[in-house]
Amino acid sequence: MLELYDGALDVPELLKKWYEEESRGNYGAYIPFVGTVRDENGIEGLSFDIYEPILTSWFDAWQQKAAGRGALLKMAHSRGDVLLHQSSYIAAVFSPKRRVALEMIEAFVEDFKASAPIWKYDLKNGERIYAADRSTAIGGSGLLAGGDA
Amino acid sequence: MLELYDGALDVPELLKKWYEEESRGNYGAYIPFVGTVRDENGIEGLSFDIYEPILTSWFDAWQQKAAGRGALLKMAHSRGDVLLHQSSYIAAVFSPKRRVALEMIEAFVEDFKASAPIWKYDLKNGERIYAADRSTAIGGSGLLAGGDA
Amino acid sequence: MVRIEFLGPIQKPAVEMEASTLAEVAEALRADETLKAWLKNSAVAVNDTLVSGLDVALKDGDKVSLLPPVCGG
Amino acid sequence: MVRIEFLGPIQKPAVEMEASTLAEVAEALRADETLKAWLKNSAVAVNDTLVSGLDVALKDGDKVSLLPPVCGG
Repeated sequence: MLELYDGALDVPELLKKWYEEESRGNYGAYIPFVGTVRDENGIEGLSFDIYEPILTSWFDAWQQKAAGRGALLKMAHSRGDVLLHQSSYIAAVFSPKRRVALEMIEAFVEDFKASAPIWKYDLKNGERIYAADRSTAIGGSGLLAGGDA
Repeated sequence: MLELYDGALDVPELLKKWYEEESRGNYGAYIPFVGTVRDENGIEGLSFDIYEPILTSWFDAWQQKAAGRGALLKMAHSRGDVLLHQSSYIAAVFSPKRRVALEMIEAFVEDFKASAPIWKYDLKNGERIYAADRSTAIGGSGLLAGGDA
Repeated sequence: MVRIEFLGPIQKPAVEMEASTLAEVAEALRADETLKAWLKNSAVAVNDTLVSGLDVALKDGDKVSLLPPVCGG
Repeated sequence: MVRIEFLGPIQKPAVEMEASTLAEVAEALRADETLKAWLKNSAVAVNDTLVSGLDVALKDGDKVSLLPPVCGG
């Protein structure tokens, strides 16, 4: 349910595959969220590092939460370089009910942004520059810095 | 941007077509909502009537609202019969920003449910039965009934 | 003449009548017992624009539509 | 020996050290000036589970990971 790919995602193919995989699941609502690299700040693209063990446990915890509401989550993300107008991220929820699906896609995507162990870099002038200003410290950060944190 | 089809929608094809149509639009987020006919209450499927002139003006008003936030909407809906596990509805938002896209898909889908001039029928034992109990009176209904409304 | 259309599940053929305001249309339709429930839960459009009051002036060729409760999706 | 891994943009090779609690690891890492900013904004996992206190006991072969600010999507 969590799929990692080197480079850009094949969005039409993944959206189709997931739709067909769940076509007999009796889900009334399917909401994918697709994230695409925008042409801004003079970048040539983005690049991603992923720490898979913690991403997997984070995703599994969300999958359990979804199951408690009768829903199902799928997610795909790119590793490495993704160029302008290519896509690096798809999250999707399947749910019997519309309301659950709408609430869950929002909560899932926001928590993903705040917690998923993925690091983003701008590709600019051939360099790979950590996107520090757009990154979010995971809850509880600073533990090792001690009292002067 | 508003597409009506006789019978079930080809979901993978529409999701792909829309993604490709906007691939150079510099939208960072694409969120489709797909509605699929659930096997429940012993139905064989659903059937839809659409009043196109008012659906079109309702959709155009939403498109303008989306444009004011830099976003774009697309929608497809079925006319006539749609069988179990087939899909009858797709709404999608494209937006530069994630937050706008998440907020807009929810508001658009909810207003669609409350206001779009589409009538749903259960297909059951070969009959076409108006889904009165799941239907919502449009705002301002009862005008012609007068004081005893 | 004004044309009255009954949309979706109302399943009634359109009718034509003389009327110079929506209030006159309302009065005429209230005489039809089979429409009683639909009048209570239907919205009304004049020439495909939803209206919220009965004091709408009508002219020859105008179209009045009754929209019963909806459920798309 | 405990292994310390620095994830993502920290760009520092893993180190191994003797330590019986996370507090001892913290003390050792604070001595490294190049890590000062990262210690302030990184979360910590022991054997791939995020932890919220320094009183975590460590044993031979344990893995401590530093996770700097994230931005997936």
